[in-house]
Amino acid sequence: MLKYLFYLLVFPGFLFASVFGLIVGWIERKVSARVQFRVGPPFFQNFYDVFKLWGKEIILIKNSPYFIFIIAPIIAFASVIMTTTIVGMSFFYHVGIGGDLIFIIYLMFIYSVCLILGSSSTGNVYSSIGAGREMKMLISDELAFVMVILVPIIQAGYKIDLTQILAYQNANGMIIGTASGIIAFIVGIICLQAKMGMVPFDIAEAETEIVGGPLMEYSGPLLAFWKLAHYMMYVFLPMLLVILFCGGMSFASFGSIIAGIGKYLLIVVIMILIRNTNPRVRIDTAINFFWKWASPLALIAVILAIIGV
Amino acid sequence: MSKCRIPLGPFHPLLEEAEFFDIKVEGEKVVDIEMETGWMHRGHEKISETRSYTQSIFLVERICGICSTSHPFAATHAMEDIDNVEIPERAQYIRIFIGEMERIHSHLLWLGLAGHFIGYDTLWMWTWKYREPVLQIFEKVSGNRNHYAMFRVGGVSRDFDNALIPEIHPVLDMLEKKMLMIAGAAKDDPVLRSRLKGVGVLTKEDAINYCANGPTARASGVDIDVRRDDGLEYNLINFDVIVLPNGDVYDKLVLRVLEIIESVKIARQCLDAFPKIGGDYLNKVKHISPGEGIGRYEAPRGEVFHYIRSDGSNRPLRHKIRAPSFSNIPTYKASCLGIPLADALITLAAVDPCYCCTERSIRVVDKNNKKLEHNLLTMSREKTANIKKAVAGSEKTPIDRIFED
Amino acid sequence: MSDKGTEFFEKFQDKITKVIKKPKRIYFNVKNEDIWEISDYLSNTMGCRLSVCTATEVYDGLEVLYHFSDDTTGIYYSPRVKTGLKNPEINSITPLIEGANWIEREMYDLFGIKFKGHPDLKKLLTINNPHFSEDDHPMRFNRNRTKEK
Amino acid sequence: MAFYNKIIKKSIWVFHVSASPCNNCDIEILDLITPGYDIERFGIKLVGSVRHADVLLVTGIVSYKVAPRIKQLYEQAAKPIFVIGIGTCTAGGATFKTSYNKAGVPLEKVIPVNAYVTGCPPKPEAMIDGVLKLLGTLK
Repeated sequence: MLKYLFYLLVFPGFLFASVFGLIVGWIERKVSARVQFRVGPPFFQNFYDVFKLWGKEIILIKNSPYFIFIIAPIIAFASVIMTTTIVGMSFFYHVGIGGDLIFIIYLMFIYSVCLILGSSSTGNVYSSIGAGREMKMLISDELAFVMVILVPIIQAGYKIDLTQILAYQNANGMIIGTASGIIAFIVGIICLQAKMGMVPFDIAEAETEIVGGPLMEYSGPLLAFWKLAHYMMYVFLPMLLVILFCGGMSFASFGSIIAGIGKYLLIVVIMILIRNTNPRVRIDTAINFFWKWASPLALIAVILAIIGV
Repeated sequence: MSKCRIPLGPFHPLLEEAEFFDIKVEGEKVVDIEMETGWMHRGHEKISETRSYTQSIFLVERICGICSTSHPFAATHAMEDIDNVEIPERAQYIRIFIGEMERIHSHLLWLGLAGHFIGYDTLWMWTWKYREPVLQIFEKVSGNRNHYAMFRVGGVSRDFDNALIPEIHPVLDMLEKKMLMIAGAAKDDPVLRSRLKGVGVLTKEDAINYCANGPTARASGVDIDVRRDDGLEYNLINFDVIVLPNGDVYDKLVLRVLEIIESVKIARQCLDAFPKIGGDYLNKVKHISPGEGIGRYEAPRGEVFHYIRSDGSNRPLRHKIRAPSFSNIPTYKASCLGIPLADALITLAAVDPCYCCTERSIRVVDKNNKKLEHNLLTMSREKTANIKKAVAGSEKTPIDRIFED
Repeated sequence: MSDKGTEFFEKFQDKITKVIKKPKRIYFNVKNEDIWEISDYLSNTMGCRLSVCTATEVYDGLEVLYHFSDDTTGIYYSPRVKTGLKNPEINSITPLIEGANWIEREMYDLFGIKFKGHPDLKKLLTINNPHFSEDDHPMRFNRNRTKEK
Repeated sequence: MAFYNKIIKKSIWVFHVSASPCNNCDIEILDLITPGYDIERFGIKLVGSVRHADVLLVTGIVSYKVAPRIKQLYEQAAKPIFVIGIGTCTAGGATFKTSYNKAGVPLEKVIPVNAYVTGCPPKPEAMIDGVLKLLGTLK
């Protein structure tokens, strides 16, 4: 029991994910800055930002259901911690709980639902448009993402546990090496971009169009929750891809640890580069893209996986 | 689907200036759009009641910080038009050089902001990086990064230092190379194309009917360019007017990139001419005779129009200013309806609106109001009397004695 | 002057008075009831672009100067219309040229010139401004400063 | 509180309010975040929503129409909030000081102000200096 509490609160969970998430957030800002010929923020910048938000005022809106407004970021934050714990457990300790992939899909769903609930509770026009766009994004990328996850499940012999997928990869080589694996991995990276709300799919939070969208009315500690949750997604989403397609990380030797971290960082940097070399797409283009290109591509990967290529 | 009203502004990150658009949408589709102006209205009328011709050039410079050469350019044209003042050749080249460098910096600014609006921050940062050397050239030539204060009636206020020419050439080469790169990137990038191509089309008929001008009209296939049509200084220079047919945001972007390249060529011609042409840079004009004058100039955003009526005193009687955005902004009605919200915003931005210009000063002076002068005169007399009383309560100063006599 | 310009002045010679000619600027006076016809000819037949209109308050009334720019030759045709100080009223050309919409609204705002036939005549620059009342036209000499402190 | 002040100095989110300026200060503010000056080095970031802001940068003479909105913006911002007037316009009106449509010259007439950075326009270096000097007064 104590062990699981440790998992949840300290190592792959809350403490580690916050600190590591903020560091990855710094990497994101730094790499973006370097791409744009800038120096970029200092190392502790995200820590300062989040800490500062804790000292600011929370502004609640009169005549709005502000219980939802307050509770939404907290639930979202909790669900993100849980997801990170589960993914981190299989990433670092190779222990899992039964059927954790299904659990992860639903927890990530909760995050989006909280974002929609919290922003639409304010009654602000921009927030409501942001909520609407977030919902449309959810509809468009969810199918592709689930099918991407199906590929390793099928290849590992219809196992929905992360640990079993890892064990399969240890025995038979990485899934990314197969034809279905590489297709699913590429679609998976695009889905990650959408899940993270990064350019080109930051349609829901488009700052120059709808002023930060869902987060517009949040201030102070509640905003800090959203920011932290957002940075934590940097931790577990690439990790999940590493586990599903690239064989995870093993502590067998020093070299394998470096390889594991390298795989993780590579995916992060690919995401950041995609972010920095594309403009934001329109919501209809995004839906078109996911339903006409990404989902069929993922479906092909699933079919290939079933025939065993 | 129910209608929803989106107030865009007055403080919105898309608009650097305060402006208010009332957009009505169904879902994401724009069905109606209404603009409310007046947030930036400063009204130079009262200010300029005390401004002379030379001072009003500096005043019109502060109509807008981005095109701060275009307004003085047109205003001096208007003043020179009254008396047909001859401008020294060197001054003409300096004027063209300053005007073209400003066009480069303004177009680069728009390119960057357009990138920012569609979430392409890398494009923003890159173009603004290329813009920085241009501002440094301005600092070297005129002493300030913006608001150059170079214009006078009959010439320019300071000479161009020929020693700067070797420093400027590399910047121009760099700009030309990078602009070709951006034009190529815009052609190749599928996401950028999908975002801009066919968006917010302004047809040629609409452009003519709304009296649009500048890049907005040229991107819709209307072949107007004041630099070529009005002549004056630009008769010295060879350049092409770029006209594109489609009228969408993509064409406006490409047009501005091509215009930068054209401006680089014009600036090079000026630089080549500077060592050959010496002589005076200012033909001093002491008096402007009664009459009317119209001056215009092709600002980065379109035609700047100045009308000055003089009654022979040192102040204009009426000074009418029309900035390009004033004609270009109303075209949003023709190009924005029926398109998605995300597109509407970039379409609004695509005319490169300058609200400060739109709500500019209107009239500079009233000279018929004799009463005001009378008041001022009595007021100043009273003031002097009061000062006299206060200062020289007991003793009389030497000045007082003069007054007594 | 181009052939088109000569033709124009021949056609309207009895409606035009006080022509001031400069190489590229032509000013002339027209009557209020003729401005529609002349604008129509200038913009539709000659293909001129309405640049802007200038309203000025002079000692005996208000005058509006229309600036039509012929972009092929660079010549400005400027018809001048005069109206009285009290209840100034001029025929609107907005139904003819869409671009005149804001121009006329601006002149109404700053000078109080009413444009007959304008589809949506309201203030442009001082609209909804708490400092300016509806009949306060800031460019007029005798400003109606009802809201000034 | 001292510790918190130390942190807030390193993370300043700026909201840019343009209240009838001539645009020049505004583009110079934007210039600050671009490669030439890159104020992200100091942790200064431009945000889109006033709820997230720590510092309001106000430019221009505040016209009668904008003044109520500026007041509203100031009230909407999450405290603590600082206000910096950029450009001579906010401090003395500059060339517009005799305008008939100015409500906020100096800006204190509309909202409380912490610092002014004067100049027409102030150089980007001067703006950075102004912001950092204001933060230096925090104990």
